[in-house]
Amino acid sequence: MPIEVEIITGRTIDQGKTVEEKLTEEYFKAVSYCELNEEDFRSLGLKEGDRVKIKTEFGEVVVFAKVGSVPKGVVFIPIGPYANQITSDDTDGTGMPLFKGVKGVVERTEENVKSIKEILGVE
Amino acid sequence: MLILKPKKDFEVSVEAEITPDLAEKSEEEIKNFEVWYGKYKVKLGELFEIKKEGDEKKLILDGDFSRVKWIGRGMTEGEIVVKGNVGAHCGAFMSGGKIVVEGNADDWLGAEMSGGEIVVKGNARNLVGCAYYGDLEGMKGGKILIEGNAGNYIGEKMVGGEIEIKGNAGDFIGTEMKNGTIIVHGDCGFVGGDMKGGTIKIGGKFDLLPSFKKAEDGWIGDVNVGGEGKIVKI
Amino acid sequence: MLWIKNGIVIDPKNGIEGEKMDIFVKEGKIVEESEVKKEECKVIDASNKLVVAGGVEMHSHIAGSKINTGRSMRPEEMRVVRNVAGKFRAVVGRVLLTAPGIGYEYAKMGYTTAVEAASPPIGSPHTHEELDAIPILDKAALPVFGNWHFVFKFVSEKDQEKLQAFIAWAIERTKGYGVKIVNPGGVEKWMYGSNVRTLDDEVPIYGVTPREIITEVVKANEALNLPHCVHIHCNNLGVPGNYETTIETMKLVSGMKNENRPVLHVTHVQFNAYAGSSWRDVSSGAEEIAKYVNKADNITIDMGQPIFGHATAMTGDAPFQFTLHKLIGARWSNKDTEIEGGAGIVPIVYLPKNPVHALQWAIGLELGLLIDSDKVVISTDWPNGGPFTEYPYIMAMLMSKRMREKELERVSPYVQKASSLPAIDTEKTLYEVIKMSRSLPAKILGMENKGHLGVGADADIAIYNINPNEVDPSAEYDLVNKAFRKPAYTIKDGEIVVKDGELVAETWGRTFWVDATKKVSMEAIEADLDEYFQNYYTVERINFGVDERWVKKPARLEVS
Amino acid sequence: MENVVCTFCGSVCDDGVFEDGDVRKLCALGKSKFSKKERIKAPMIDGKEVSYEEAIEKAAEILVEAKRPLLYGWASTVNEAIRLGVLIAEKVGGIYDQCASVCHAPGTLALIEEGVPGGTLGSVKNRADVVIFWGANPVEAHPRHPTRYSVMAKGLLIKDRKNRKVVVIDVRETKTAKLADIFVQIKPGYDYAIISALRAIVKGEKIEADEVGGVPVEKLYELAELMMNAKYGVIFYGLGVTQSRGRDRNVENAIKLVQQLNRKTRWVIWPMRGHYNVVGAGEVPAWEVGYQFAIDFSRGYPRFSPAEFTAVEALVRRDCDAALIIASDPAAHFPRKAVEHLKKIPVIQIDPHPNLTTLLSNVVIPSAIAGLEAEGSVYRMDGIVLRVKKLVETEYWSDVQILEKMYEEVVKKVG
Repeated sequence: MPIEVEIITGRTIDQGKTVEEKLTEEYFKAVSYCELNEEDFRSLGLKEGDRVKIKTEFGEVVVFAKVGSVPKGVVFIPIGPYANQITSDDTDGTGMPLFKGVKGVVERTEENVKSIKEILGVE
Repeated sequence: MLILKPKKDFEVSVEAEITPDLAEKSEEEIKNFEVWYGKYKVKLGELFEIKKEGDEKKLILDGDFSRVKWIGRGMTEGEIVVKGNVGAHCGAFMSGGKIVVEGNADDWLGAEMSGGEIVVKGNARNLVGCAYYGDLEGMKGGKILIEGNAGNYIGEKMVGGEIEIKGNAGDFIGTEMKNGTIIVHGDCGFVGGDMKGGTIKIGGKFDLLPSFKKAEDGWIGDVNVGGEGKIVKI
Repeated sequence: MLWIKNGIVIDPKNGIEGEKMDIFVKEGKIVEESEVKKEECKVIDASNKLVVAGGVEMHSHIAGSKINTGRSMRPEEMRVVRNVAGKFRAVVGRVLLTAPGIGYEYAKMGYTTAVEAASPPIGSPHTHEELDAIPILDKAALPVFGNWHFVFKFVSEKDQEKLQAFIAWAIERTKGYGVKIVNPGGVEKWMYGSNVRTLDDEVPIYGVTPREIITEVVKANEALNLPHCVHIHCNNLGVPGNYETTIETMKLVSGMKNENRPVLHVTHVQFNAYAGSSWRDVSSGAEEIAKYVNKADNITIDMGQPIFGHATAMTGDAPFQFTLHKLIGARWSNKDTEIEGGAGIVPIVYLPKNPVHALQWAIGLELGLLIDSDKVVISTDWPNGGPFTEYPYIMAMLMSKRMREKELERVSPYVQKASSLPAIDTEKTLYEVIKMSRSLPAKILGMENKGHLGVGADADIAIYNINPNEVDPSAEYDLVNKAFRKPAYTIKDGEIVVKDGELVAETWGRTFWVDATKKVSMEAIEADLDEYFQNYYTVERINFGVDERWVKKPARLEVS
Repeated sequence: MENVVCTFCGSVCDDGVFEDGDVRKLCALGKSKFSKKERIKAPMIDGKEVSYEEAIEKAAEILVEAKRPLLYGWASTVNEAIRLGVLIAEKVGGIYDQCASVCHAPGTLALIEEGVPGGTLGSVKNRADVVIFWGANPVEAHPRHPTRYSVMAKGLLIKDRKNRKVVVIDVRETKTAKLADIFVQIKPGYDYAIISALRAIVKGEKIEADEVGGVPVEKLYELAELMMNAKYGVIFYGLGVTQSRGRDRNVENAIKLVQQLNRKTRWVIWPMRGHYNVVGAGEVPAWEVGYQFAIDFSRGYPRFSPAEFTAVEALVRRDCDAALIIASDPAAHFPRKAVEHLKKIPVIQIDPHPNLTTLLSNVVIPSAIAGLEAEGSVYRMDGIVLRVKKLVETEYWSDVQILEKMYEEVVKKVG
């Protein structure tokens, strides 16, 4: 059963360390996952290495799922191309997209996590 | 009366500071009226089909004007009817006359307007009736009616006039408002932050700020600025 | 090569008072007639025109973090379009201006040199980057010392040797031109939420007082014999009753003397010339200050004249800026800066009908009128008092009682009782206002080749469409006001940059800086520098300051 | 080489030691910045290797011919390059926008509304007895900030970590929260309401609600008390404040809180700026043309409008028909719809490293790495300028060289 969540994006050390090597496996690993609250993680029937599909009104994306220190109902994704499939492109006139606080749903999926080039649509 | 129709789907937006005054000019003058197409100054006639019917101060904008900005900027009288959507800054600084948008309106609708009337049959986006960056006063007078929904930041720093939204509005309604009235028939987010005066009437759900005090018929605030603004449920 | 023919020259430094003469220019300098080949000269016919040196702005906020934050926080200021991009840069700004705009607008008024009046030392690379973006003008910057912990330390230790070495080090490192002091001790007290109120209030930790800071720093400045004297923004700025503090500050240097220039320049005195005990009973203290300055032989001031309309207060006097923010409820920026000082920014509007604003306006003019013209410089303390582009208005006002009478009609009647302006009959002469805008500021700054037209001077020249032997500024004030706004020519380093009030060429001036390091032993302060940088700074000592090669056109003045 | 200036985050630490291609004393992010990585090999037009001159001429042609070119990025290069970028944007009648528009530009909008009562990092290190991180996670974004400037930093009045209270306010328990004395977890989207409540308490008003934004009111009273009792406090705010509901209004409200607090004691507020020179990307255009970001030159003079001239808006609205991207990677960091338009228009990229934008670019111009292969001035997050150094030789042209040449080509074409 999909659960309703609020999605926040942010920096991580691993994302930062690899940000100038975006075409590497290390960068892919650093940005293609999300963190869920342990309770949400269990209720989706997930185990380490499983994938989830996150959907918002702006798009959808498949990423790996991990348990993280986020409250129930909140999903964290490192900033990057995966996060940007589902963040809001509406700036409400400020110029700043809503990178944190977009509402969406998360569900377990068997679909694969796309490569960065696939995400970008250049391959 | 002047009827304008876009000749094509514009590659980038057009800035056309046209008001009903244009309808009084000769066809030649109208055709040669300068507008901005990206960085190029072009003649109105290059981008729009132009049809003039008499001298009435009225513009009919027939088609999709969602990529045409600054329509009705500073207009003082007459009427503009937009048959489709309209771009940003429509009716900004207007002091009189009427604009009817049959479709949707973009950001900065009626910004800093001081008089006249704007009716949007569809939705409006953000910053309706607001103050431009750095200015101390937003909408000063006149009326804006939005029959659909509106976006965020509505009536910021408003000092007069009325904004009525039949549907829902977004977040931050009437922030730093000093006077005037905002009516939201549907739901909205935060309301009246730092408002000093004026009235905000709300039909649906909204987020009440902790800096408002319960009053008989609603709430009064914002206490942070010693405000006497009213939020009223309708 | 230029041959400026038949102009009517006013050149106070050289005692020339309206003489018809020719001026010759070669390689950016004014030269003897024999130095040029006349047939190769470009001839400028200056018949019936006033020929003077380019204006010298000695106190204006033209570059650095304050002015730039001011721009960022006031987009409504930047919406006024002055020039569309084309041959020259796009320029926007109402009172605040972009960097290209500063160069263009000064030049369009006949000014050719301008000094940034308060540069935070650690912000000096920023100041220089902005100075480098200002076309045409020659420039310099004054680093701020009055709340710098090194100064507190060396003053508290009464160690002149170290203080002198430190000043020389700091000016060299910041590529600065002289010593600025802003509200000494007061900005440090602001770090604890207060301010100093008298010259004897103590600064926390160090126990030093404004009195000691000013006295010791002036002594050090004189011992180093820097080209510019200490340039002070007094304590208690903007406080009714503060004229007494101002006079007390001036007294601190009594008995000190320098052959070439004053020993203390007190800046934007209008803001420090209030009598009374509150804003309700505030009145002018200008007469008292004028009396003192006229008597003293070692002090100069500049006016800090407010101009009605928009302005932006920006000073290193952070506590004052907070007080202003509270007083008028306008937005407020503040910047506490390492262990050096601080700054603040608040937008303001001077309204003629507002009693306090009208009084401020009157006090500025009183100072300009009551003080001898070899002791007072024209300034608005841009953008604090308003636009520098209104200097022609100030000059015309100083020269015409009739113009003042007309202006007095539109301001609050409060000035009638609170200031002496309505009763002042003095009308400065053209010669005097030229002095107050050229030779005097150049002399105070110690810029020998500026502000005059003698042989050897930089060929910075302004030519105006008035004949000083025919015009009557007292009656024809409009004509004078207009003429100074639209020079027939502005010439910078021998190049015509403005013609008929319009920009015709964009050139790049020099940035003057002073090197006094040879006069001191740096060893004296090595350990202190290391200690403070290690413990209290957030940058490495070696990364502090500006290298000469980073500056576009540096001009080093060595003090020996 | 000692006292090397780091070019990763806005902390711009200036105490790195560079030896044999390796850097010491810096954090993991700083180290990664100086490590060897894949480079763009040569200038390219449509995938074909060309000379610098050819690539630059092509780029100039694209910019000059476009109706409204977007010139975006600038946060990871030096001021000298940024200045040229502003001049080019002015000449070609394009849009100048920079990375702040997707990170801290809301702080600039708040600056417009209220000003910013701030201080340098040294003021915090020397004086701050209360440090609040609001929606900021320096442990992961500015790893040495806590030790050099804030949490553990020692200075004039603060001699020990014990002299300082550290508060973290966030929607999740970040790694930074673990350094804090007090962690306040708030409901996403309620920063504004919480700040309003704190302002009211500091002002002496009573809060009628029991909780605000997921925080019990008693806890807010405690927090307000702590703030009022501070001798010198600082709020460092991060993207948690600027990228979530309220954006600039959150910052504006926090600034008003700090104004209020300064009536009782001393407080400052400052953004945790991200890239090492994102501040310069705003300061330089501010002095050149009056604004920090979202600047349009289509009329020959600068105009400022975040709703139209920020990169995301210009792309989402299809309001630019060519783009020059420098020292940033919007293809990786912009919302999908913005990237879609970037894929449709001619793109010129200037960058040392291949990234997602490279994959979309028609003209690719590799550049020297500023701070390693080229020098120049940069602004630390608090506006302090530092000079990044040239440590090694390179064949690559610097951003300044590339843009000087491009400016020359543009002037040739437009006069």
